[in-house]
Amino acid sequence: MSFIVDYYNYWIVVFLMMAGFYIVISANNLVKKVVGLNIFQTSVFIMYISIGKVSGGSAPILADGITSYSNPLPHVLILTAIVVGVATTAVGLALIVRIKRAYGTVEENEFKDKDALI
Amino acid sequence: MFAQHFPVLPIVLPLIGAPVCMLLARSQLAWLFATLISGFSFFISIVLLLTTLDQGVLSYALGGWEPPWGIEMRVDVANALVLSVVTGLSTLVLVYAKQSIDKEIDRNQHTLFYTAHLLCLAGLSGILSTGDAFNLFVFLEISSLATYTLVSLASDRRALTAAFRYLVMGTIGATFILIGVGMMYMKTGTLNMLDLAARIAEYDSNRTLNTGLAFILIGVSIKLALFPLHMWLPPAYTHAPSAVSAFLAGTATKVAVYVMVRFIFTIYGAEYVFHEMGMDVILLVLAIVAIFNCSFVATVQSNVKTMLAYSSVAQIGYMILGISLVTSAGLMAGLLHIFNHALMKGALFMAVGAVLFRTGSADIKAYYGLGKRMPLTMAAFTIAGLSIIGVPLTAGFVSKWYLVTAALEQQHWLIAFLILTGSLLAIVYIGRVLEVAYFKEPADPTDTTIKEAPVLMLIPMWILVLANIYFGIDTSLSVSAADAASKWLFQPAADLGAVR
Amino acid sequence: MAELIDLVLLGMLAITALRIIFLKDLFAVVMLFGIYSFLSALIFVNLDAVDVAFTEAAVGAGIATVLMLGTLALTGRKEKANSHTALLPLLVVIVTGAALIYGTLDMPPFGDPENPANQHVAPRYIEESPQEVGLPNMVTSVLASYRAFDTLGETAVVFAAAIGVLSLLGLPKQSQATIESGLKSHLVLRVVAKLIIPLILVFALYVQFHGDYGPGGGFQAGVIAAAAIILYALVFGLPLATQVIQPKLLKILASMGVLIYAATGVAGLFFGGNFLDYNVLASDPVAGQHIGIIVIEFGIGVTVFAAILSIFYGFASQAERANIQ
Amino acid sequence: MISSLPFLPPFLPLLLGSIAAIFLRGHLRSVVMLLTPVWGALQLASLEPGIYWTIEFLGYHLEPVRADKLSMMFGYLFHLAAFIAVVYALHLKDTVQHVAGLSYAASAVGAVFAGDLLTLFVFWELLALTSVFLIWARRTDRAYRSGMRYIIIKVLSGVLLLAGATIFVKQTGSARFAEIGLGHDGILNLGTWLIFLAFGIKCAFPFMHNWLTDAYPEATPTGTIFLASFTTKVAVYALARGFPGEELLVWIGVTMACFPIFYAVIENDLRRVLAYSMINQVGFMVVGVGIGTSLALNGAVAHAFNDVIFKGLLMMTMGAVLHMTGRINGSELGGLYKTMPKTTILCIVGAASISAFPLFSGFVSKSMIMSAAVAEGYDIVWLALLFAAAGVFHHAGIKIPYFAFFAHDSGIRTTEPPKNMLTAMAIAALLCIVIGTFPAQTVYALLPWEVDYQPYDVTHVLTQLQLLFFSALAFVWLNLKNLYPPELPSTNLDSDWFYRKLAPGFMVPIYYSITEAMNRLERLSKVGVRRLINSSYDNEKEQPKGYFARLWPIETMVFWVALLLAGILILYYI
Repeated sequence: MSFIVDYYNYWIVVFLMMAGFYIVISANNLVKKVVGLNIFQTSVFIMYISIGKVSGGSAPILADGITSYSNPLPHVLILTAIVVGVATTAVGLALIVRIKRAYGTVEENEFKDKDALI
Repeated sequence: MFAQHFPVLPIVLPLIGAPVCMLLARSQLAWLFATLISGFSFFISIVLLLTTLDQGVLSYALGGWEPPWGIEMRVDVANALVLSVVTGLSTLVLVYAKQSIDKEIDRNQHTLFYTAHLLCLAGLSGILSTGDAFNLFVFLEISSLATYTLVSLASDRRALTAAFRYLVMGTIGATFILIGVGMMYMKTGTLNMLDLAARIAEYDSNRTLNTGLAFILIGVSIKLALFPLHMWLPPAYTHAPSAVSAFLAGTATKVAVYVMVRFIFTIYGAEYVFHEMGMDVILLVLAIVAIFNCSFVATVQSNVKTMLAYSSVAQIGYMILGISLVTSAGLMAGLLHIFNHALMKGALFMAVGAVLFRTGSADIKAYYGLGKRMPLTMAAFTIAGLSIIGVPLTAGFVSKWYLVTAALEQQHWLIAFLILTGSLLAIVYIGRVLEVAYFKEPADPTDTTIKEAPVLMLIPMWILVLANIYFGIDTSLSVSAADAASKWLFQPAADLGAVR
Repeated sequence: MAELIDLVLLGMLAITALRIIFLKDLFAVVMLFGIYSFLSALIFVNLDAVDVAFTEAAVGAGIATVLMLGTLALTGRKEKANSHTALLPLLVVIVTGAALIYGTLDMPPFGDPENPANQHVAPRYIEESPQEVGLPNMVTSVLASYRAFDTLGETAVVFAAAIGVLSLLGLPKQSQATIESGLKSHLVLRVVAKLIIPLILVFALYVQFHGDYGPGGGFQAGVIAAAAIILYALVFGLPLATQVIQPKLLKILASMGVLIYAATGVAGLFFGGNFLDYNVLASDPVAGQHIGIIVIEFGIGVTVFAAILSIFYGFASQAERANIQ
Repeated sequence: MISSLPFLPPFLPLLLGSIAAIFLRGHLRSVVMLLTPVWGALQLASLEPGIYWTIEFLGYHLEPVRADKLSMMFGYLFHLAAFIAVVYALHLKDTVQHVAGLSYAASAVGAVFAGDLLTLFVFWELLALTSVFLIWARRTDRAYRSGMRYIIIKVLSGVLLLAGATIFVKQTGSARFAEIGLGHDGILNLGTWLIFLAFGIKCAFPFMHNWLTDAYPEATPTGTIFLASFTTKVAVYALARGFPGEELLVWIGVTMACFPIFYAVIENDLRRVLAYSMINQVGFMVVGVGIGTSLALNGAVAHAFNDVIFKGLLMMTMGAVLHMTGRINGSELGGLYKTMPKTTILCIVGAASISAFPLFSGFVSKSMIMSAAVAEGYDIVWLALLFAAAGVFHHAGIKIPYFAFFAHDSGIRTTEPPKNMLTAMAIAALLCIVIGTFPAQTVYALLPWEVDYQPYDVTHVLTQLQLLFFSALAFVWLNLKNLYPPELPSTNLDSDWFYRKLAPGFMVPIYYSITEAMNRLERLSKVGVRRLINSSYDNEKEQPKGYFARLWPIETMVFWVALLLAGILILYYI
C-alpha cells in the first residue's frame, strides 16, 4: 500500500501528461489542441507541488503551534509557471481567432490544403 | 560605479526598455530608443566578454541573496561570447528593421514590434546569463512569447499558422525543460546550476536524473530545431518579417544550442551524459542526418527564405556534431560556429529581406537577373553564401576547418569526410540562387522599379559581410574566445570527476 | 486522511482528462477543462499549496476558461470528425508513459520530509525567512524577495502576452456609440452585478495587500480586479466598459507595472546594493524588505490587471466585430 | 602579426591590372593591360629569394609568398604568357575576358609563389573561378554547360586539396608546402593521396582529363590562349614541388603521353586536337617529375616553359582561323595558305617546335626528359616516349597545318587576322626559335636545379631527325593509300577499325572499355540524382514533396517528440 501511496501522484502525473500529449496529437481542432497543451502543463504543476509536500506538514504560512511546513519553493515556481501557462494560452487562442478569420476554419486538416505551403 | 552590475544589465536594460518603448507610442521614437538600448547592451556585452577573457567568471547575486537561495547571474566566456553575438546582431537588425518594417508591418503596430523585439532580446540575454535552472525557463518563455508575436506580425496569413505551430512546439519544449528541472530538483533540492552540478555528481546513475536529462535534451532539441524536431522552424522563418528572420536565425536557435551545452557540460557533466548514457551517439547520428537531409531539402526549395531556413537546420547539425565529438576541440568548433553562423545567416537573411523589399517576393523567380539590378545586395548574398559553403577567407571556412580537425583528432575519418561532403550540398543550394541572379535575364527587363536596396538596409548587411571576411582572416578574437569558452566548459566536468 | 482525499481527487482528475480526449463538443471540452483546473486547485489545497491553488482557480479555471469560451464563440463549438485513425500515436504515447512510470520508481517517495528536495535549500526559507524578510507567508518571501528576479520575468511574460494579443487582435475603439450589447434585458443580473462589482474590487485590494500574511498577492489581486471589469463588460456591454477603463489607459498601466517593478530593482543599485536588493531601501533591512515587497507586488498587480483586461478586450472586440458582421 | 616589407607580392600587379581593366575603356585599358605584365615581371626581377610575410592563421604558420628558383621560373613564364595573351586579346572589347584573363594569370602566379598548402588552396580555387569566365564569355549555351562541368570538376579538385591538406597538416603539424611524397606515414596516407588526386585532376591525369578536352575547345579564341597557359602548368609546378621522384608519376605520364594520340588523330575539331596534344605534352612533363633526377625535373619545367609558348602559338593560329572563318573543323577547312600566308608560316614554326625539330624550342626540353629516362634505366618508358613523340609530330606537327592550311581547297577566302594577333603570334614564334637555338642563354639560365646538359650532340639530333622522318613517311604513306582516317564531319569514337590497325592491340580496347564503364557510371549517377530530385520536387505544383521536404502537421511534429522521448528512455533502461 505504501508503495502505491509513494508513487501514486507521479503515476497520475504521467497519465495526465500522456493524455495531454495524445490530445495534441489526435485532435484536429486547434482549440482542443490548446486544451491538451494546458492539461499537459497542469500535470507538471501537480508534479512540482507533489515534490514539495511534506506529510503532516501545513501550508507554508507562519503560524503558532505548527512546526512542520511544506516546502514553499515549488509553490513559488509553479505560481510562475501557471502565469506563464495562461500567457501562452492567451497568445495561442488569439492566434486561433486570427487563423479562423484568415482561413475560415480551425481544423488543421482543412487549412492544410488552403495554401500551397503553410 | 556600475561596472559590478554589468552581468545583469544586458537583461535589465531591454526589459526596462520594452515598456518604455510601448509608452513612446511613436514609430520613429520607438525605433531610435530600441536601437540605442540594444546598442548599449552590445557595448556592455563586449566589456563582459573582455572581462571574462581576463578574469574567468563574474557572479552576481540578485537581491543580495547568496547563490543557492537567491538567483545568480553567472557570466563566463561561453555565455559572454554568445551574448555579444545576440546583442550585436540585435542592434544591426534594428538598424535594418527601420525600412523593412515600414514596408512589411502595419503602421500602428510598429511600437508593438519594437517592444516585442526588446522583450525577446531581454529573454535571450536572460537565458544566457542566468546561473539558475528555473530562471532559465522563465526567460525562455519571455523570449518565446515575444517571438511568436514577432513571427505573427507579418501580413501573410501563413505567418499565423507558422506562429501557431511554433507556439505548440515551443510550449512543449519549454514544458519539457520544466519537467527536467523538476526532476533534477527532486533529487538534489536545488536549482542553482553549479550547486546542481556538484550534487548530481554524487549520484552514479539514477533513473530519475536520466529521465530528467532526457526531457531536458529533447526540450532543448525542439528549441534548437534539431532534426527531426525542426519542422516548426522553416515555416516560421519563411513567413516572419525579414528583420525577424534575420534576428532569429542568428540568435534564437543558437541560444538554445548554448543551453544544451550548459546542461550537458556544466550541470550533468560530459562524463555523465556521454559516457554513461551514450548520448553522443544519438546526437551524432541526428546531427549528420540533419546536415544531409536538410541541406538536400534546401536544394529543392523554390522559396529562398525557406531554403535558408532549412540551411539553418543543417548548420545547427554542424554545431551539434561539434558538441557530440566530446572533445574540447569539438566543443570549441561548435561554439565558434555559433558565432560565425550568426554572421553569415544574418547577412543572408538581410539580403533576402532587401530583395523582398524591392521585388515583393522571396521566390527564386524573383532573383532572375538581380545581379545587375541590385549589385550590392547580391554581392552581399554571394559573399555570405560563400561563407556558408565554407570557402577560405570567410568565417565559414574557419569553423568548418576546426570541425574537420576536431573530427580528425579523434580519427573519425568518416565524419570529417561527411562534413566536407555536406558543404557540397551547400554549394548546390547557394549556387542555384547565384546562377539565376547572375546568368539569367530578368523576367521583365522593362521593370525599372527594382533598384538597389536602401542605404539603411545595406549598411548593417555589409557590416555583417565584412565581419564574415574579417573573421575569416583574423581569427584571433573569435577563436581565442571560443577556445577559452570550451576549456572553461570542460573544466567543471573535470572537477566533478575529481569529486567522484 | 489527506492521502485518501489526494487519491480520490487525482482519480477524478484522470477521469476528467480521459473524457476530454473523446469529447467532440468543444463547449463541453472547455467546461470540463474548467472543472479540471478547479480539481487541480483542490489538489493544490490538499497539498498545502494554498497560494498556488488560489492562482490556479483564478487563472486556470477563471481567465483561461473565459478566453477559451470567447474563442469558441468565434470559431464554432464542434470539432469535425477525424478522418484518420490515431492508433500509432496511441501506441507511442502508451509506451512513453510506461517508460516514464518505470522511471518514477526511482523517485524519492511522496511526502517524505527526508527527500532531498526538502533538505537543501528549502529549510532556510522556512526557518530564516520570517526573520530575514519579516513576512509570515513564506511563499511571498521567496516569490518577492529571494527569487524576485523570476517574478520580474513572470511579470514580463504577462506583459509579453498582452503585447502578443494586442498585436494579433488589437484593442476595441473607445466608442461613444450606444451599440446594443450586453445583457440589458436581464434586470436582476444588472442589479446584482452593480452590487457585486464594488465588492470584488475591494476584495482584490484586500488580496493585494494581504499577500504578505496569507495567501494572495499581486497576481491574484490583479486577476480578480480584472475579473470585476470583465463582469462589468459582460453585463453592461463592451462599449460601456471601455468608457470606464479606457483601452489606451490599459497600455500605459501594463507598461507602468513592469516599470515600477524594475525601478524598485534599479533603486537598489542606487542605494549601493545589487539589483532587486531591498535591504538597502531603508535603514533597517527588514523594513527595506517590506517596502520593496509592497512596491513590487503593486507593480505586479497593475501589470496583471491591465494585461488580463486588455487580453479580454482583444477577444471581446473580435466578438463584437463578428456580431456586427 | 604581419611583418610587412616594402614590396608587392608577385600576384598583385596582375591583380591590380585586372581591377583597373574593370574601370578603364578603350586605348587606356590596352596600355594598362600591356604594361601590367611588364611591371609584374620587373617587380619579380627585383624580388630576392626568400619567404615574405609569415601569418599566424588557425594556429599554423602561413607563408603566402615564398620565392625560390622554381617559383621564380614559373613566375617569369606566367608573366610572359600573360603578355602574349594580352597582345593577342587587344582587339577585343569584352571586359569580362580582359578582367578574367588577367586575374586568372594573377591567381596562377599566386599559386606558384604560395609557400603553404592553405594559400595554395586559395589560389587553386581562384584559378578555377576566374578561368571559367573565359569559357562562359563565348556566350553560347554549349559553352555555358561546358563551363558548368568545368567549374564543378575544378571545385571538386579544390575540395580534395583542402581535405587532403587538412589531414596532412593535422598529421605533420606544419602547413608548409614542400615535398610531400606518397610514402608519408599516417593512416592510409589519405591526406597525401587526396592532395595527389587534386593535383592530378588539374594536371589532366588519365580518366580525369575530360574537363580539358571538354572545356578548352568551347572557350573563346582568346580565352583558350589563357586557359592553355596556366592551369595545367600550375599543376605541373605543384607536382614538381610536392611529388618529385614519385615513380607512379612516370607510368601515369607515359599513359598521358600515349593515349591522347589516338584521339587526336581521329578528332575533327582542330582546337580539340590541340587539347589532346596538350595532355600528351603534359605527359612528358609528368614523366620528368616522376623520374625525379635534377636533369629530369629541369627537363619537366623547361618543357612546361616551352610548351606554354609553342602550344600557345598553335592555339593562337587556330584561334586566328576560327576568328576569321568562324570554323574550326578540319573537314571544313583547307587551302587557307593562299589568303593567310603569315599565319601559315607561324603555325608551321609552332608545329616544328612541338614536334621537337632541332633548333626549335621543343627539342631542347623534350630531349632532356628522354635523356633522363635513359640515364635512369627506364628503357620501356624511353621507347613509349619515342612513340609519343612520333605521334605528336603526326597529329600536331603535320595534321594541324596540313588540314587547316593545305589539303583540299575548301574555297574559303579570308584575310590575315588583326595586327595584334599577328604580333602576338610573331613574338611567340620568335621565342620558339630563339630558345631552340640558344637554350643556354634563355631557358637553361632560369632552370632551378644545377645541371650541365648539351642538347645538340650528334646522337640526339640524329635520333630525333630519323624519328621525324619516318613519322612523316608514315603520314604520307597512309594518306596516299587512303588509310588515314578521313576528317569526318562529326566526332565518331566508334570507328575502332582504326585502333586495330595502328594501335598496339591491347591497350586501346582496355582503355576503351574502362572509359565506357566510367561513362555508364556517370550516366547511372546522373539518372539517380535526377530520380532523387524528381521524388522530392513536384514540378507541376512547383513545390517540394516527400516526407522530409514537405511540412508536417502539428500532430506529426508532436508525434516525433513522443517517439524520440520513448526511444531515448528505452535506450537508457536497456
